Amino acid sequence: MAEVIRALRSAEEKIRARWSLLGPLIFSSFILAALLADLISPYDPWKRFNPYQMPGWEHLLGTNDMGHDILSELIFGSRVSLAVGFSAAILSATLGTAVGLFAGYFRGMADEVLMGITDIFLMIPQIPLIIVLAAFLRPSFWLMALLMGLLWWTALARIVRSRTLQVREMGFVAGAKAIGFSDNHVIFSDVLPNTLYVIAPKFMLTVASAMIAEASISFLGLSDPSMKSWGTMISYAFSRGGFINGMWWWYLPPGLCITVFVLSLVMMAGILEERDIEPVKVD
Amino acid sequence: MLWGKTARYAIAFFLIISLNFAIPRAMPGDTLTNLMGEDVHLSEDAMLELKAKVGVDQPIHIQFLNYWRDLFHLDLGYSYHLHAPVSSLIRERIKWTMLLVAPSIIMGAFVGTLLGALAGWRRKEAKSRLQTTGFLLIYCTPPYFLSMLALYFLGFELGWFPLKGFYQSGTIGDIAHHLFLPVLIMTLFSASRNYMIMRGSVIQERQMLYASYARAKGLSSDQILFRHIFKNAALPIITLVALDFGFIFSGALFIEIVFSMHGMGNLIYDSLLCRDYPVLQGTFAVITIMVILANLLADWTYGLVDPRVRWQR
Amino acid sequence: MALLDIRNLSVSFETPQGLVKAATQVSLALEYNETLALVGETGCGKSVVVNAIMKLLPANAKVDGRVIYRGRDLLSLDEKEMARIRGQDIAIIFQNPSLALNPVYKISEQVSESMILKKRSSRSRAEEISSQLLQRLGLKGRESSYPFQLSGGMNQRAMIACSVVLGPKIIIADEPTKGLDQSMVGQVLGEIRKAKEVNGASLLLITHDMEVARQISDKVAVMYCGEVMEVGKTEEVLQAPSHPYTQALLDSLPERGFLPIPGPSPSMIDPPEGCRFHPRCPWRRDLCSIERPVQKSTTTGWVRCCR
Amino acid sequence: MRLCSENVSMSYRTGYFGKRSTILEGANLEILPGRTLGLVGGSGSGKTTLGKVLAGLERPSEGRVLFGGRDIWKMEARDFRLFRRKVQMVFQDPEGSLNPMKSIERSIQEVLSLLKVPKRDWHERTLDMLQTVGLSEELLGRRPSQVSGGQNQRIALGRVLLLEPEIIILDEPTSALDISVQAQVLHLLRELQRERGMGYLLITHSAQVVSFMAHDIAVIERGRLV
Repeated sequence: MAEVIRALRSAEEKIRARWSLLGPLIFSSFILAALLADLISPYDPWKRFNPYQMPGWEHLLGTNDMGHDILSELIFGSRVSLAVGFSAAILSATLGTAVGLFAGYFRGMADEVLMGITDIFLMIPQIPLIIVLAAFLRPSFWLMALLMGLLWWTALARIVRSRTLQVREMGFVAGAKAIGFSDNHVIFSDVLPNTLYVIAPKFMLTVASAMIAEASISFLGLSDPSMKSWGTMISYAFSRGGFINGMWWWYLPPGLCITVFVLSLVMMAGILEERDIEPVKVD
Repeated sequence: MLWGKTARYAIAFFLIISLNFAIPRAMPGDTLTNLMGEDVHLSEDAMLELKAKVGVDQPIHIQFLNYWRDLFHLDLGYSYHLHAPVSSLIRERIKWTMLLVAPSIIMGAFVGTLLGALAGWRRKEAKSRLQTTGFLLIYCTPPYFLSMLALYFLGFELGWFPLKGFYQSGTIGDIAHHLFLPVLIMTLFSASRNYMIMRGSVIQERQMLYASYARAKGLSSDQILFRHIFKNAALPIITLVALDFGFIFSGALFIEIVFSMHGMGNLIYDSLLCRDYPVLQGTFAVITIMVILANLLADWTYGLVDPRVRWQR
Repeated sequence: MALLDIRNLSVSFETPQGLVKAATQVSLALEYNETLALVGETGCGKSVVVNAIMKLLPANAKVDGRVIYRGRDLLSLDEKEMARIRGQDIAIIFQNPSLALNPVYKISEQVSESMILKKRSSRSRAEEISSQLLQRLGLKGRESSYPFQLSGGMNQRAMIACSVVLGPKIIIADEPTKGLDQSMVGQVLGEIRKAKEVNGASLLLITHDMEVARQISDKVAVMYCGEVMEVGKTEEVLQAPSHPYTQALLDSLPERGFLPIPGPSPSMIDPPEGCRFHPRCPWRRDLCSIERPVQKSTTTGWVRCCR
Repeated sequence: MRLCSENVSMSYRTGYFGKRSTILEGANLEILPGRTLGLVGGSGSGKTTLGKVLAGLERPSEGRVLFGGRDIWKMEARDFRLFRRKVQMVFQDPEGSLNPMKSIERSIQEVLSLLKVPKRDWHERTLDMLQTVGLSEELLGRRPSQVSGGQNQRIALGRVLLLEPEIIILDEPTSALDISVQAQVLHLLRELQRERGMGYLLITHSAQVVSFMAHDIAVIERGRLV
C-alpha cells in the first residue's frame, strides 16, 4: 500500500506527459541532423558562393563573408558542438561517479582526501582557466572537451557521494556484505544502479553547460580554425562585422540552435529529476 | 568547523595560484615567450636584461618564491604590449567591471530567489509557468548571445540604447544610460540561475513535513511560503550562489566584450588577440582570488544565519 | 448532535497503477469531550481519513461524502475558510515531531506564531503565553532552543504546545507514539490527555497500537482496507469484539501469543469483493464474497459483518 | 559452532580533532546453536553496533569476536569466508533489505551464483526457498517496492537461509511491520529454528517480542551490557 501511494502521480501529469515529449523530440532531431549531416546538408560547408547573401531560395539561411552556406555550416557545426559537449560530459561523469562512489562507499581517509580535492576543484574559475590554457596551446576542440571534462566532475562527485552515503546505510548493502559479496560486486551491482537516477539528470546538465562553455570560448577565437562549431560561427559573425552590419541571418541561427538544444537537455534533466522527488506520503 | 573550511580555502588558493605559476613554465614553447607574451620584439641586450629581470635563469624554487613575494606586493608582472604593470592595468579596468557585476549580482539574487520561490510554490499556475519558461530560455542562452540579441533589437533597431562603451560625457546620467542594457542582461542572467535553483529548492522543501504542519496549524499559503519555506529553501542558495560566482563573473566578461565596455572582459579579449600572457595570467589570479573570497564570505554568512551551523561551533 | 460527524467519507487517489481506494464510505462521530481511537494496520486508510478532515490531502485525491463540524460541511469550505478552522477549531499532532517542526526557528517562536498570525496578539503577549504553555509541558528553560537541540520526546511536547496553543475544540493525534520507546509512550499520552482536558476538547487518536487505544480512549473504531469494520466502547471492542478482524488483530498481540492472521494484506487498488476481510476470515461463508455487509448495531456501537 | 564476543568495545572519532565517542564498552555475549539470545535496549543503546560487530561487518576497536573459538579477525581469508557464510545478519528496514533496482528473482539468483550453484538448479532452489518462507512463485518477477514489507522481510530471510547459516543475527526484524505480520514472521523464525537448529541473536526494543522468542536475555544500556 505504502509503495503504491509512494508512486502517486497527479492526474495532471498525463497532460504534462505530452509536454515532456518536447525535450526528447528536439534532442533526437538534433542528434539525427548531426549524424546525417552529409545527407541533409544542401552544400559542402566550405564551398564558396557569393558572400553576404540574405536568406532566399538558393540559400535558405543566406551566406557569410566567405560565401559559405550558413545552413550547411549550421548542420555540420552541430557535429562539433555536440561532440564537444558529450565528450566533456562523458569524461566528467565518469570521473565524478568514480570519485563519488569511492569516497562515499569507503568513507574515512579516502573520503576526506577526495572531498578535499573536490572542494579545491570547485574553487577553480573554470572558464578563465580554460581560456588561459587554450591561449598557450594550439586551439583544438578536443583539448577544450578534455579540459572541461577534467574540471567539471566536482558537482557530480558531490551528488554521487551523498547518494552513496545514503545507499550504503540501507539494509540491502549491509546484507550483501554479510552474505559475502565482494566490495566490487556491492559497488557496481548494488550501489551504482541506485545512484543512476541522480547521475542521469546531472549528466544532461553537464552536456548543456559544456556546450555553452564551448560556444563562449570559441567566441573568443580560441577554437580550431579548420573546424566550425556553432560558437565559431557566432564568433566570426561578431569579429568580421556581421553583427555590426546587422546581418542577423549570420549569427542568429547558430545562437538559437545552442539555446534550443540546451533547452531540450535541461527539459529532459527536469523530467528525470522530478521523478526522484517523492510525493507526499498519505499513510 | 569554520576554521577547517577556511583552511581548505587557503589550500585551494595556494594550489590554484601555484598552478598559475606552473602554466607558462610547463607549456610547450619558449618559457620566456610564455612569460612575456608573443610578438614582443626587443634587441639582444634588452632580451638578456629582461631574462635576468624575469628570472628564468634561476632555479625553479627561487622563481616560485619570487612569484609569491611579488604577488604579496601586488606585482602581477609587466605587459610588454601595453607597456604597463599588469596590476595597474587590472586596477584601472576592474572598477568598471565591478560597476556592472556588483549591482547585477545583487539584483539578480533578489529577483531570482523571490520569483523562483513563488514559482516553486505555485508551479501549477499559468503565470508562473510562463515565467519559468522565460527564465529557462535565458538560462539556456550563452550570455554573450543574449547581449547580442538585446543590442541588436533594442540598440540597432529601436535605437533606445547606445551601442557601445561606458560613457560619452561622463555624467552620471550618461553612464547610467550606457550601463542600463548590460546591467539588465547581466541581472537577468544571474537571476535566471538563482531562479532555477530556488524554484527547485522550494519544490523540494514544500514536500517536507514542516510545510504540511504549517498548513495544519492554519497558516495561509503566503505565510507558509514566506515564514516557513523561504528561509529553509534560501539557505543552501547562499553556498550555491557563491559557487556560481566564478561562472557569473565569466559571463560578465563576455557581456562586456559584446557591449565594447572598458572592463576586464575586453582586456582579456585584447590580450588574447596578441597573446599577451602576463595580462591573461594576472586576470586569472585576480578572478581566482575573488571567487575564493566570495565563497569564504558565503560560508561565514551561512554560519550566521543557519542556527544548526551556528550552534555546532 | 456530535461535535464532528463524518458521513460516508470516501477518498481515492489516481495513480499510474490504478485508482487507489484509500477510504470507502467511512462514517464516524466524535462527541463532545470524547476520545475516539481509530485503530488499524499500515495502509488501512486511517491517516487518509484525518487528512481528509483537515483537507490536507494532495491534489490527486478525490474526496466524497461530508464532514460536518458545528453544522458546516468542512469539505465544501474553500482554502481560506478552512485555514481559519485549522489550529483554532481543529488541531492536529503529527507523528515524527522532529520533522514537523521547522528546523530554523526556535520552538517558542513556532508556538507563538499561531497567536500572532491568527489571534493578532502582540508579540510580547504571545511569547508570554507560549512560554507558560511550554513550561506546563515540562520544557522550562528550553523555550529558545531549536528543534535539532532537543530530543524526540521534547520535540513531541513542543509540537503538542504548537497545536493546542489556540485552544482547539478537536485535537487529532496521528500516531503520536509510533517509534517511541516504551517508557516514552505513557508520557506522551499523558501530555496529550492533559492538553485535551485543559481545553475541554475532544480527541481523535490514530494508532496501530491496541494498547495505546486501551489506555486513553472512550470509543474505538477499527479500520481494515479502507473501511470501518467496527465501532464501540473501548472495553467492549477490546474485550468482546464483534468483528472477526478485530478478534484476529487482538490475537496477534504479544500477550495472546502472537497468533498470526493468515494470508497477505489486501490490495487497495483491487480490494476484495463483498466483505473486504473475507479472504482471511475464519468464519467466511459463500455470501461474504458477494455482498458487502451492512452495519449492524451492537451494545455500544455497530459492526460491519454478517455473522 | 558458537559465536561469542569478548570484551568488545567500539569507539569513533569524529573528524580529525573530534572527541572519541564510545558506543560499546566491554561487551561479552555468547550465541549458541539452537538457542535464541534476546538483546534488548532502547534507541541509541549500541545494540545494532554490537550486532554488526558480531556479524563481522564492523571491526571492534578493542576485544575479540570468536567463532568456534577462533578470532575472526585473525582468520585466514578462506576461514573468514566460511565464517561469513555461517554467520548471517537480517536488517530492520523491510523496504531497504532488498535492492530496489533488482527483481526479487535476481536478488535470489545472485546468491545462488555466489554459492556456485549450477544454473540449471537455480529455478528449483528458488522455489524451494520461497516455500520455506511461505511465499508464492508469482512474486519473483516483481521489484521489492511491489511487494509488502512482510514479504520483503521473508525474502531477505530466505536469501540468508540459502547460505545455510548456523547463526543469524536479527536486527529488529519485525519492528517496522504491522502487528499481524509481525506475528507471522516471528512464528516463521521459531519454526525454522526448530527445523534447522540455528542460533539467533534477536536485537529488539520490545520486551514482549523477546519474552516470546528468547531463551536467554541480555540487556544493553548506553553501550554496556547490564
